[in-house]
Amino acid sequence: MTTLDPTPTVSADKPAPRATAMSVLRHPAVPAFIGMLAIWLAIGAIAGRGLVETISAGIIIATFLVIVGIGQLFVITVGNGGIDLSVSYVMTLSAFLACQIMAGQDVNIAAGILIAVGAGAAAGVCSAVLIELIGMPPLVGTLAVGFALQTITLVYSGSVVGVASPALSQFTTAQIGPIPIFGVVGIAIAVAFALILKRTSYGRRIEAVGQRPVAASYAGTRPALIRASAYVISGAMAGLAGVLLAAYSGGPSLGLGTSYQLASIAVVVLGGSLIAGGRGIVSGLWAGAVLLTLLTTLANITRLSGGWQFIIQGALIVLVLALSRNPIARR
Amino acid sequence: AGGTDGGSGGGDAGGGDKPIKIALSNYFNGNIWRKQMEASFEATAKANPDQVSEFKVVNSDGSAPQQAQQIQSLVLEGYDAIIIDAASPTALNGAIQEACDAGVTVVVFDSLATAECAYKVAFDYEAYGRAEAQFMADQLGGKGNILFVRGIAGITVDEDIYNGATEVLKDYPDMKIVGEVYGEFTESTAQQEVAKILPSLPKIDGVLTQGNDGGGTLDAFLQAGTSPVPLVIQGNSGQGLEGWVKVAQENPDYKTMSISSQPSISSTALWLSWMLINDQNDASSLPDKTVYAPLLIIPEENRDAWADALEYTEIAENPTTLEQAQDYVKAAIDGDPVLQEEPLPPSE
Amino acid sequence: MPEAPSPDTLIVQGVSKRFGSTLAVDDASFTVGRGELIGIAGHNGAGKSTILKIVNGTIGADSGTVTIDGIVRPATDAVAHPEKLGVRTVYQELSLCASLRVDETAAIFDHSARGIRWRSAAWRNLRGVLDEMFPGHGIRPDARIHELSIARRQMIECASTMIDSSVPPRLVILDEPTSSLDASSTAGFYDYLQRKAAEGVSVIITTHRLQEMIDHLSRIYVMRDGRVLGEQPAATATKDSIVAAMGLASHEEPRPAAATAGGDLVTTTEAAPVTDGSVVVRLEQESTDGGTEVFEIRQGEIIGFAGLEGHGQLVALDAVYRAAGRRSSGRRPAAGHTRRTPHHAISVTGDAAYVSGDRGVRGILPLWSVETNISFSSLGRLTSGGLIRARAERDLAREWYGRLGIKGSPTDPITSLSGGTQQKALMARAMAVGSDLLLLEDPTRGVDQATKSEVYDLLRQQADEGQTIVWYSTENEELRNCDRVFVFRVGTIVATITGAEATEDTVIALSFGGRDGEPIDMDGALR
Amino acid sequence: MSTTTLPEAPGTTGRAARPPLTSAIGPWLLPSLAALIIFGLMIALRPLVASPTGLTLVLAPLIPLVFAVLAQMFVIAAGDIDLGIGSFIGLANVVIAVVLPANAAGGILFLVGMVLAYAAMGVLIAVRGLPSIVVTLGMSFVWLGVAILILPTPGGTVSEGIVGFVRFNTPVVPGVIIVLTLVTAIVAVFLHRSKYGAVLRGSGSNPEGVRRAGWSVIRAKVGLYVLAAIFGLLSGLYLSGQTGGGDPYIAQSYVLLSIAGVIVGGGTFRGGEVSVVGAVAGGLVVGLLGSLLQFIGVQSSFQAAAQGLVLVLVLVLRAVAHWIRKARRTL
Ligand SMILES: Nc1ncnc2c1ncn2[C@@H]1O[C@H](COP(=O)(O)OP(=O)(O)OP(=O)(O)O)[C@@H](O)[C@H]1O
Ligand SMILES: Nc1ncnc2c1ncn2[C@@H]1O[C@H](COP(=O)(O)OP(=O)(O)OP(=O)(O)O)[C@@H](O)[C@H]1O
Ligand SMILES: [Mg+2]
Ligand SMILES: [Mg+2]
Repeated sequence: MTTLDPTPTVSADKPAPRATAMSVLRHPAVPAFIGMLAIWLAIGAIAGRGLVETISAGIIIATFLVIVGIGQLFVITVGNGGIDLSVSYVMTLSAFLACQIMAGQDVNIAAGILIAVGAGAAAGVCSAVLIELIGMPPLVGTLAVGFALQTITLVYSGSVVGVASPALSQFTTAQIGPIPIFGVVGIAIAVAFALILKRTSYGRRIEAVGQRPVAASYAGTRPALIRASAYVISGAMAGLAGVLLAAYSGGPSLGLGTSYQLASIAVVVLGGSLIAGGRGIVSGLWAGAVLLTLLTTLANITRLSGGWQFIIQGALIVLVLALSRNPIARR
Repeated sequence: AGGTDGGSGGGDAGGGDKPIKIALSNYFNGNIWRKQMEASFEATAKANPDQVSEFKVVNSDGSAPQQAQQIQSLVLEGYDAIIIDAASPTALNGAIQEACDAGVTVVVFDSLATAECAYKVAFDYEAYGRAEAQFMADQLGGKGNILFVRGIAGITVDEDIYNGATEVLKDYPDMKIVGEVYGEFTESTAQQEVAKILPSLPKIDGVLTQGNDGGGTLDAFLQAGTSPVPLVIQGNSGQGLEGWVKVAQENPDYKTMSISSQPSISSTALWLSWMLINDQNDASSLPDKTVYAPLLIIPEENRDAWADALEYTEIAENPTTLEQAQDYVKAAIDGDPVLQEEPLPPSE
Repeated sequence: MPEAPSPDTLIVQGVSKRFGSTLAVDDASFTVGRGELIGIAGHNGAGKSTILKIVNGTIGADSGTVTIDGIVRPATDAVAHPEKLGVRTVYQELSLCASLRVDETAAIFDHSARGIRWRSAAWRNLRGVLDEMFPGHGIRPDARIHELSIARRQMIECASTMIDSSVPPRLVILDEPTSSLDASSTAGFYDYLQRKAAEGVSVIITTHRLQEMIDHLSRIYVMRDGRVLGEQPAATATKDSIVAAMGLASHEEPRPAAATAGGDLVTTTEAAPVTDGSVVVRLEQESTDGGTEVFEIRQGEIIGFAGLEGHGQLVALDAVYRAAGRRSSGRRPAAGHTRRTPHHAISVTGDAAYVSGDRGVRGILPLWSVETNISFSSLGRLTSGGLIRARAERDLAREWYGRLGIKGSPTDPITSLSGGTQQKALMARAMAVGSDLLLLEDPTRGVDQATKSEVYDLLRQQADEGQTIVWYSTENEELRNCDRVFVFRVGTIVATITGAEATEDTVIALSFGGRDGEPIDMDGALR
Repeated sequence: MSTTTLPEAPGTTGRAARPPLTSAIGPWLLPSLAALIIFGLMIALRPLVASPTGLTLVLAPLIPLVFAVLAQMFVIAAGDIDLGIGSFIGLANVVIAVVLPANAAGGILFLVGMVLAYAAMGVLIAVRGLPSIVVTLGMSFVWLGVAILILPTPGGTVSEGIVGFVRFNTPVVPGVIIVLTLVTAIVAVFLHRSKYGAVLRGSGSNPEGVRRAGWSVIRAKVGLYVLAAIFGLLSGLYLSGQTGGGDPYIAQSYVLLSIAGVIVGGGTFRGGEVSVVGAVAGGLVVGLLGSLLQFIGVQSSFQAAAQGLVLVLVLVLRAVAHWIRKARRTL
């Protein structure tokens, strides 16, 4: 997979070397990886133990964020102020739906996952209709869908409660030696979506529409359709994350998705993608998710008070942004 | 602390018996505890048409200013009583004062507001912290490493439980809090936070929790393959009790307890409003205008009964009857409040 | 401030500017006298825009000096507020605020408009200039900028350089100001400039429409590869002499036509198709007598859409694009469907590729390399097993680099190319598709003469290979490269002439003829 | 070359050709109508609302929200979005309740420092071209953290003077109406009728253009952010006076409500396109909606969905109005 170097390096005279050490270092995902490593090592240094287990636990837990984040990344990358505020509500509703279908039985795993992903995709379709057909700003359209989902969840969760299938629960936490299976699956998902974004014609369209929708339209794509598809993907991914998270914690709960609403946006940006759209960096998102996941742990083991934890988290986000280089686009 | 078995302590001390028009203002209904709390209020109100002529539940989606506005709208709607699970100890005081001025009986409960004119139905959250810490100290023989799963930073409940627990731990210098995480009163969040911090902690002997977070915490230890499993105080959720049952099946020596507040406190607040409006039980003479609602403790002997009775996401509670509420009021007036109960689940 | 002793308003001396490995401006010197109109001509990437930005101080150069009204400043210094020195600029890219009203926009430029009635004061000043510069401009003070056509926005920008603000204009810099104005507006604009010049205002203009310079300016500086090669008095200059000075092959007329010499006589207004290929585009419009007129475009033809700016050519061109099928996934498209515009019903058989003229907004994908930009419309062909083959993509870009003579590496970011070269890359993107129809919207806007003739040849070659080309142009002269030209007026086609007949004068004459009195929405005509 | 002038297209020259009505229908009309309709419905359901006491009861809690909406409006006018305004107002509330009573000078200095911090944030966003959504999201954690450090749990006492100022009332016209009208008028005149107001809006719409016309874009950005901060402080002041105490979390819900208010009020995210009257009306709409639903007796679980639905409805209406206007223009 080759990702584009965003800096306008002028090399009209000499042929550009494709991937020199310098251009690798300039890749927008690099700060996230460096940050991730720094925080991981800091935890190890302060605690003085459990270096491998820390990252392995971090990667497992970050995977939920990676999955939601990928959906969010597609929506953000497709531009037009794209942002999906409904993901947290989708996650919670999907968790309830899937667990009801699974009802603690392993035979129902496929059905449960399908219903979760399907429900998420349906929510994405609703957002897409509001945004692309009616022309609502994404921020408002997805929030409206989110409110509706919240109500459905509240009403629906009163009547039925299911439990995740044990096998699926096992799957989210199993390890081979020190290697967490779920974490590896997360990496595989990230690689797959990175390929989709950079190496398929669909992914190119996503980035093109995010850069200049009109230009993309005159180059043979339908921006509205492409944008709509991003919301469907985001919904589906949130649904998937919802059922997996429910499996991880044994069953659904009402607050399950709440913390993912803003975190999913933060990891996209930490990973070097452009919030204005047009450039999505899935590898960076993955590192950003692990970074953010380990960050609270670092704060916790240093026994910082709640106030300081908030301050450091916020300052880190702003700092990463301020230090990262910025090509032309901005919001 | 012992259980109460009803028994009409107060009795009718004069006053009328007119049905009241009552509204519940809740600032947030996005978790299971709050949902059960609303449901308890509605069930009680529906089941007692002689005492409640009209009722309504409003909720403000986590917004304090919106709740203030709702309270003012409820005043305009002419309710006799408004019971409030408050968004903030301070944010609603203006609105509550105006409601009192308009002659409305205001009872705040659970998450309290400090307005002086309002009556309060409170949980003693410091007692919560003291109870779990004392239990843990007794079980561990006053020695061990402790992980504290806290609630949400900057919330009064979190501070109170934490202060109660640390107050007890002061007497046991060998019991050390070696780690703290914020579980946000949510099983899945607690599980993730604990799972992440575990590798960097020394061997943990016990975990203090704050409610609806014990099950996730226990799962985190189980998934990390910790053995033996530390003593995790449970928070009365179906998930937590189920986990406890499972661990105890494998290790009969495993000891813990479960404690949390009861969502049915809303019914206590309803009954207090009724008493205040109908001038019953000397309710208006409550010291500090405060009644204590008991925390619900599930000791080992009640564990299986509760685990059977609860759904996975449910939280243990007993409905509050008028008689019970009258007992609580009497106890508060007598200066001997009932702070904890250890009932069996209600039989249907 | 010293009383300016020199008769020259601007003296540029020994200015150089390097961007990375490119020497954009190389030891350039020139002068502009008081009340003089001069032009700068040069091929794409010659450094015109860059030197103009150095003159007004937007960017600092590496060396040299700039003297304005006798005040010398090192060219290395950037100037925060050139307008305070009386230097006004129209930049190549539009710089108006979309959400503001016209009178508010005027006020932002007009620092003398203050007080309680600042809006009407500013509008009064701007309208004074607008009425003189572009009579019948039809701009209202309460219209929002985003409601206006590009041409009208350009009019406002041009006019705003001439308003009497607190510091009156002394040196006006215009970087391709007329790129979207039609011929008559352009003429009015130059008339105005000449009047202002008589009052002592100096003007520098860059444009690739060389005839404009020759007709209206006093001297023309020619730039090549960052150097100012020399100057030519407009009185003696010809297009050929300028092009020769640019060091480029003399611009040969691709299809010299006998009728062009006389010029003003139109022999027929209903030219017949020149090939007998199958019908690719069918345009229907209501005729004056209430019947239906049908225009057919056949395979292998090059058709020009001409007429005055905003008379429906773009609407029709866009409708042709939308009516055509798309070959997004490599499959051949199904038969197109009929598309309706206010004046036409258009149906197309086959698919189409489109080259837009406004490359900044509707053309390039700025975060990508040239290669990725070129391959974008042809990805279906380059994909196997769902994934794009990197090798095939590179080969495609290389092929078109060769065919269009683009220099540099295909992996360079597209924004590092000069404007004209970007336009070439966009042509490559559209041609690489190999579609049945190629739709061109002013494809040579900002492209130098030499490249233009290459493009003309390439188009002819594509047509000979069976591709059908529809070509909208604001430069009437280049329409001579078409087989037939459809002349639009008030939304409808009023004449079809052969390419040989399509002289400047003929097209203009036809543009003003035809049916009159029908209302037209000029804003709607231009998206 | 021909010198013939362009044929005059009928209806475009001479006097203002557009019917004055269309230009009078600004983006503020729809939200104002919506606010009036909601208010009318409330009065119809509970006539008491129309009394001076009723008006005060219903409108007073909306004043801080309206100020928050105005703060958000300035940021949206700058082409940005502020996800931190809620925490910022919470911090203001905490400072007014805790620092100010203890040390008046220190408290005032602190508040001034907060405004400066906002200005600095604006500079950072403008100079480095950062995405405002993420910067303000990060800063929201910083504001919240500082507030929690000052006041670990809600409490404190707001001074009597402030309480009195906020509860200001007259026997004839409710004080809240006076405040609302006055503030709306002042801000509207400044932003829509003053020259610098036009520069501020222009700088949000096309900063480069405004810079080229000789204005400092950074200064304009700073101006907009300072105005946002000042209105944030005002919102905090009113909240403090109304509640009498401090709470870091008090205004969290204002983030989304204020954005919704601006958008319902006819603003767009394109920068420079906002309406002051619309924003105030939009704030009233999103604020009153809860009360109206409550009067109608919508179940608590359904209130979130109902609010989302009304939001969607307003925007759908706006889209329809937009289409109609556009259709009329092309005739
Ligand atoms: N920021 C930059 N980085 C790298 N190269 C640049 C930069 N700006 C300009 N150049 C190069 O400098 C040369 C001169 O550019 P410039 O835009 O001034 O040319 P121009 O005369 O305006 O050409 P055109 O007619 O195509 O607009 C070009 O080769 C261009 O690629
Ligand atoms: N201040 C600046 N700093 C760095 N590079 C600049 C600056 N201004 C312009 N450039 C570069 O100069 C190059 C030329 O761009 P410019 O807008 O001057 O002309 P152009 O787009 O080539 O014009 P056209 O195609 O219309 O002739 C671009 O690559 C741009 O990035
Ligand atoms: Mg140029
Ligand atoms: Mg250029």
